[in-house]
Amino acid sequence: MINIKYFGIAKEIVGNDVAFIESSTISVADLRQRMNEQYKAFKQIKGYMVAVNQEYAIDSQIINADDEVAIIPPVSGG
Amino acid sequence: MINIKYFGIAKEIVGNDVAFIESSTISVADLRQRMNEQYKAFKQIKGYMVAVNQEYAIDSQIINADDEVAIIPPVSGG
Amino acid sequence: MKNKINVVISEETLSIDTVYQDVHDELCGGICLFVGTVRNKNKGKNVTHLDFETYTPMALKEMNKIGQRAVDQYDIQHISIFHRSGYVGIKDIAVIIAVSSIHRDACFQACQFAIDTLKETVPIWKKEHLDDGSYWVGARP
Amino acid sequence: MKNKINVVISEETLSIDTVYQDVHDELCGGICLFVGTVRNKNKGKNVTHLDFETYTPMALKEMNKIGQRAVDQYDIQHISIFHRSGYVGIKDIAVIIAVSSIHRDACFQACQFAIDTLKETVPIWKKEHLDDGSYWVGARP
Repeated sequence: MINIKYFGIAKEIVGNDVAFIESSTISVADLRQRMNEQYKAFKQIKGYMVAVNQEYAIDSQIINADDEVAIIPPVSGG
Repeated sequence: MINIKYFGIAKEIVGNDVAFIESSTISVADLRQRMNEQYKAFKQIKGYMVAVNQEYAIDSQIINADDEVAIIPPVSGG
Repeated sequence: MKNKINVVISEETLSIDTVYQDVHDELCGGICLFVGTVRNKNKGKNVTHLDFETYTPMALKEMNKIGQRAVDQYDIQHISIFHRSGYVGIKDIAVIIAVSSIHRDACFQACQFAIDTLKETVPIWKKEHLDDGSYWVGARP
Repeated sequence: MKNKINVVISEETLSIDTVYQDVHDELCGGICLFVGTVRNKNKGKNVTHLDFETYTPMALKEMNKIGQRAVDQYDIQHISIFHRSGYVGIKDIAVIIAVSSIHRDACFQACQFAIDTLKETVPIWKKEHLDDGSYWVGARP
């Protein structure tokens, strides 16, 4: 299982600030695909980044079970 | 007589913050010439502007007796 | 003197003077501050307040990166970036960035770089509350 | 809301908060401040303090012109320019310029324009006092 943190509009869509996916290791690209299937409303977001261990991750990066993963919808600080 | 205000290094050279020239009407260019003759140390200044009635004046401007005239050495505010 | 980078996310009201003092030293001739405040209108709608959600540890890391890049790219002394979290009312301060430098051009450039980059990279989200609802700013296409 | 231009020359310590409040309103999303302070070194010499001499009525006129040009050239809300006169110690504030705008680029541009122009046009003179003498800054070739 991989724990995933959700923020902003993604948290609203998921209905929680943490959720899980059943997987021990997965690429960021595959994670995105599973997210988009599980939460159809993600399509209404302008897009989102995936952060692994508090760093923005590219699609080819591999996520392992104890990584800190976060879904980062478009940021709007400042 | 025309009263002239001096500031900064010009005030130090003249030794006073106001001095007079014997004239009722004079162009800025002629004023400059008289200043430079009277106060040789003005040559050591990087240059100066002349203000008439609190506005920067060009050399052709005519100064009259009741104008407020000021010698403006290089400014250094801020 | 060593460059100092300081980044803070706070639930409390931000003080301009605190951020100013943070970057001020006797070597600096110029300090540029950017203060971002909450407007009462956005696209013609009345805004009542904002709520900032933060992914705090990552946001602090990204804010530190901005500080480091500013120090690397511009001839500055110190940079501090303070950002609010939680409820922020109209006219209240959402963000303060202060940059000190020996000569002034660098502090302007670095300060503008920092706020521009913060708005692109730092994981903080703004929910704008209007008279008639609320929405996450910039989230929808 | 009408643009507000405020210019002040003061013998008293300048307050950043005062100048900030002066330009801050609920329409503004961004405020850029420039704070010019006194350095303890200049060209390797130890500076003990400064003395500012001002041609006050003309300086205020020129500062107002800068404010007016800033309002004409940039999409800003308000601008305030405060300058010290008299004795100013190390680390003390010589000048504060604050500019508010709805969108932030304009306040940076206008603030930098204002300080750059102030240093060129406003009849204020700085005498720098060193360990071993004093001189009028910029006066000699």
